[in-house]
Amino acid sequence: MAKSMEQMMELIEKIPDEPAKPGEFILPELMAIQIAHQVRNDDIVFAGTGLPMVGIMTANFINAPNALLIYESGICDGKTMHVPMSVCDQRAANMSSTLGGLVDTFGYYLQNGYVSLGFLGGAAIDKYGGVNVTSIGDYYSPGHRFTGSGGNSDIGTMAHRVAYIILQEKRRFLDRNEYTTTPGWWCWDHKTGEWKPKKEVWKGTAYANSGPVAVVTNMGNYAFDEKGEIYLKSFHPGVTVEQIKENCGFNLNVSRVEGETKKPTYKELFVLREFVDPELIFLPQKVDYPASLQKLING
Amino acid sequence: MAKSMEQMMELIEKIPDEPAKPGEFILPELMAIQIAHQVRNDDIVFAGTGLPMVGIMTANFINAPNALLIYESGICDGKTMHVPMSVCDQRAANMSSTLGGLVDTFGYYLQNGYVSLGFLGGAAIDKYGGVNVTSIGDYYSPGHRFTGSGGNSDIGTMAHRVAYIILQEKRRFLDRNEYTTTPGWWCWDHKTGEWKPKKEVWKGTAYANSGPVAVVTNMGNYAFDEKGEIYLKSFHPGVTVEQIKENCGFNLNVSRVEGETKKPTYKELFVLREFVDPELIFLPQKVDYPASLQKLING
Amino acid sequence: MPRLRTQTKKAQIMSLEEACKTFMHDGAMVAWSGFTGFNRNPFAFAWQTVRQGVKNLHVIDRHGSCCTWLLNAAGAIKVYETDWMGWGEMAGKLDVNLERRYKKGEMILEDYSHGAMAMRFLAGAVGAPFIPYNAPLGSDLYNPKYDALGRAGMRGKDARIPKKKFIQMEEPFWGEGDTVLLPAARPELAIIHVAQCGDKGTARWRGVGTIDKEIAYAADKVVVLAEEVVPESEMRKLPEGNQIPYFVVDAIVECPWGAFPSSVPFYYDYDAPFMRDMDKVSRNVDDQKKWLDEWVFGPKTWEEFIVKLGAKRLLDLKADSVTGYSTRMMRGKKPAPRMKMPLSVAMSGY
Amino acid sequence: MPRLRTQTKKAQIMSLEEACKTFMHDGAMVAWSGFTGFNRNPFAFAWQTVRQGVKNLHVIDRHGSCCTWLLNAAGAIKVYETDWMGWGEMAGKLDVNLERRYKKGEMILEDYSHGAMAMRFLAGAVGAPFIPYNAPLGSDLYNPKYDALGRAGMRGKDARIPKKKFIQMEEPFWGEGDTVLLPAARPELAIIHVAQCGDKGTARWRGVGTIDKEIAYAADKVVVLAEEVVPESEMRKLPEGNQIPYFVVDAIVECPWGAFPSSVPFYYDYDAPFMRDMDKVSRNVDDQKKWLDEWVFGPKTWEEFIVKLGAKRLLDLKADSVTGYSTRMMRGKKPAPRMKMPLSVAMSGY
Repeated sequence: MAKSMEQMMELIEKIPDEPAKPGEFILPELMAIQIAHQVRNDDIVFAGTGLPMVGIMTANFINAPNALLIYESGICDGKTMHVPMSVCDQRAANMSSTLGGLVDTFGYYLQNGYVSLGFLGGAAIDKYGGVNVTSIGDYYSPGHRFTGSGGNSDIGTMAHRVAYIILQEKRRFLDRNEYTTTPGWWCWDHKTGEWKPKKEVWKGTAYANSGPVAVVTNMGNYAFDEKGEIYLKSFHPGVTVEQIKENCGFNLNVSRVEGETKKPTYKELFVLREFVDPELIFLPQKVDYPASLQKLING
Repeated sequence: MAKSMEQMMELIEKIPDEPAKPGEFILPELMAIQIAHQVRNDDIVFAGTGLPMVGIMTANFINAPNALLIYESGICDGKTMHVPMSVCDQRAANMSSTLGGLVDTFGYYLQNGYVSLGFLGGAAIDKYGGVNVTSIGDYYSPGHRFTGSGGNSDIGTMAHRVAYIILQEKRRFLDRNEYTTTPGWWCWDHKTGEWKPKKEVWKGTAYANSGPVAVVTNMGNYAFDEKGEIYLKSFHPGVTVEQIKENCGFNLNVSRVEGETKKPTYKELFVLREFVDPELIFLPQKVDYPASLQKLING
Repeated sequence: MPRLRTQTKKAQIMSLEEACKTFMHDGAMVAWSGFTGFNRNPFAFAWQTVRQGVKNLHVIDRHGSCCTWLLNAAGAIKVYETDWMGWGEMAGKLDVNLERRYKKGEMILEDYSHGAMAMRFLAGAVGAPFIPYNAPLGSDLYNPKYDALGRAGMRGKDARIPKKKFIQMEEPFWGEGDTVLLPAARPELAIIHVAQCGDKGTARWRGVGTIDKEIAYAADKVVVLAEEVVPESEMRKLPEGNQIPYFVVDAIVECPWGAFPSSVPFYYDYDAPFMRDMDKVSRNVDDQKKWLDEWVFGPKTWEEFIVKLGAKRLLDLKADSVTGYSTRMMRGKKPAPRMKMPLSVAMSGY
Repeated sequence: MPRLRTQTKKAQIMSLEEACKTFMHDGAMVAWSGFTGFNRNPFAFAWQTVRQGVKNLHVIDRHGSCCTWLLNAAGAIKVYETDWMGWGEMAGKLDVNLERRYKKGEMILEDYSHGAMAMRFLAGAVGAPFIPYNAPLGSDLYNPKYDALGRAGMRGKDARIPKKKFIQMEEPFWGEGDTVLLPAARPELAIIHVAQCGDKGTARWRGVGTIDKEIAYAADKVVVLAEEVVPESEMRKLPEGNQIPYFVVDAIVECPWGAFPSSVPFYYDYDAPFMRDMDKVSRNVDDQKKWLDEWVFGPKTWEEFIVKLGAKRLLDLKADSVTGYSTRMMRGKKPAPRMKMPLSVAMSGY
């Protein structure tokens, strides 16, 4: 007979917190767990739908049980049992502290300075962490038109720390975006038409020092240096630095690479698979646990 | 045995709707009922504590049962059983439609244009209906200091129609206030230092044509002419026009007097005494009903 | 928007058809309740709007939804002033019809961000002409070149379209650098789907509010669609639970399952497979035409639409009375597990 | 006020004495919850503040209350930036001590209006530096001569006091004449009395909200006093009923009857005779001293204060569970009648 979720909960502490081997996890799992590692136990996190949401839920279930999760539709600190498919899913509202709306989340929380971490997606990113989720080509007759900002530009500029998850392709990692939805560490000063450090454009506001600190892609993890420029921090298992440079539209700084990205541990994978997305919504692909672990789970 | 309130309710339609005689009512009762007469059945009314509140409750119980009463602390359309002593009294919140706060009442309702009638008090009034509830003498070292605006200046300028209740004395009916808390039909243009019609100072806003339409005092009822100047409309029973002129600090227009103020009817007095303030909070003085009416009430 | 009223509104109870005929018209500037395709979309009203053949709408909103998907599928939107032009996160991020029509030059998109639209509706709701908002300086959202309504020559002509998209100014009270003034949002019509509505108009939902309270106040006219119309006095027993006071409501429509395929918390869940199918048909013109014929022009009434879904689907979607959502419906490849307690609670000791 | 935080606050459960010692200090800029002297005044906290001998407070608020009455009686307020300087409508409109101290030049009054203060706190709460408000143009409230903080040379020196009292400007988006920009209110400390607070800080009240949600967000530090501290998970069963999320709260104080003599709807009613007595003693310096000795410096704890009131008073003030107020207390010269239905309902047929 299958175990109840309560029995599964009791198992968590018995699952080894050791890195899984190649082939024992899929790339989206690794990425979700990279996201989870960005979350601190005392963070107030504002996350978008999809892998960011899956990642912060994983964090909330492992390394950051006290992190406060905000969803833009108005949810404050929901204690989720079933993974939400949207930021307005009633599943995300379960046992929340308060339920409000966008004025609460973007005004009372975000613009008011309470949000310490934002986790977002992006269609393209520039070397200073500026993000484009609007359009490619001429704005008024684009080659590609995306959804537009949503909360990306708000959260991406006013959360204290911001992290992005982006698919790594040459056309998505750019020296300069064609349209900057969410400014990174350098951006346009529209009053003068100049390209300037965010710190100057936002000078005097409370958010001048807020901005991107991490990017997670399907190939590696990134951080930002003192000048606000992105650099490669680690490469995912099976990926080479050379491959990463080939999939980057600008001359990527790889001088600070620390090595291979930490593989997810069995405990992390167990929580992700059994508690975050057991319905196989966001991570529909399935890789078996190693036999010994499966035996432990079966009891 | 005393009748229940439900039995008293059934009596209302039997009480004659005929004017009471002098001596059968007190002046505050007459004034409260003058206030009630300003309320229309389709009004959204924003009223302050004291006689304005008593007056609009009376209206809500007789001539304007569908009028919507707003109290500034956040109460929308309370259905009151016991007279509130304050605009934040839980009694006023009974069976309300929504309960919010000052952002609701002053923003969502008032500045948004929904309030059709405001009923307010005042310490002094000028001939254009400008009201002072702040100070007499030098603002920084006043002879008298009052409570200051509260909601007076907001409601008094943005409600479609505004009515005031004021004690009539020479020093309270002035050609020009020393401090204008709530502008009337003429007011200061602080950009130029000129005294101008409100319609000019407020030109372009939605509220340029909002302002005072009536004043009720202990001596008479007032309205405003085409130029926004106050005039005497009726004198209360037992008061002469000459006495009123003596208690006015400017040359009062009495050319439009229609006659004596309508006396309260027995039905109005019955509702006011038995349903609005049976606890004798605002109208602690008591005058007996005429014997025949008392007999009817006793059943 | 601030407009001095001389009398109280009186909400009328109407049928869906009547309400749509009375309040919706070609060229109307409209906002729709809920959030993305998942929560309290007044889908029945959008459905009726398309059936009535309404065109050239100016949608001003905080999101795309099942409503805008349908309106775009029918080519009913001329101006789309919003911040997120997908419609259901899981069912294809971007609205395919929207992209198709936009690229053909058949519609105007005016981009803002979620926070900006929230602030614009807040300003509209409190009767303020504009509101300052900090983010995001340096974004192309506030690049003077990218003012789509201005470029189309539509500013300053219509009382509902402000003269400028935004104004950047130096913050004058605290020395806090620059800030961006955003004009109030002032729609003509707000369409709001709620859980319960009193027969005088006082309305309530559970779950998130998104910006539905704000749009109800910011709009001139308000149509409330409710799962249940109940005696007004029942709504007055817990006024703290109500979000919309009756005096802003013009029409009340009782419309059970009217937010399908989105959810109404504590009533029913969203139908993810139905939404995935909507997304799928939108990728092929013929499939989409068939879908519209079957689901929009086929049923004679909204009740027929719901009956067509079948009892099994209604059973599966019925919300649990404790959590407000369904654990019986299939959202992914496996059924939802039964849980007594969120893991985060177990880990943090709430 | 917007200030980037790097971590979540963690609300501490404290005694009244501890909370007051930790968060209240000479010269603090403070806002107090409730409305006038009648509703949810954090009176116990004001009482403790006076007992601690705190001075030179800058009160920024939407009203006078039992709290400001007491603070003024003790001469603890230096700057009073508000819109209504009475404290309890029935107990003498103006605060006598306030007038006395003001005329002696012992304090500064900065006048606004209710709507203006509400908007200033709204701006503070959403992190906006200012907000436009229409009323009242032409009032001496916006006469440049009457800027009391400016005249006292206090503007532009303290991070919480804006450089200007207001700015009148031409409305740039719609051609709607002039409007007045008001600076955000940014208190250091908000003291909020609620009905229930979870042991992590999520808080709730019933009845009116006045601007308590806004001051909680606008302030840097928040002390919540509650009739009852309950398990946080209980508060999470109906999140729609909560107004204050736990992450804005710094301290939680369980303090039954802590809002006396004001009311806490559904807990207890206001004590009108007690308030009338406060007003009466304030008219004579000796009487007031006696009153302060008896009620403020006499009891050793707030519990002793409440015990001193006697069981009869507590019984009479206990709120009815349906209406949220008491019909047993004597408010005027006659007792409250028993009623089954409001007359307005009988007349209008709700």
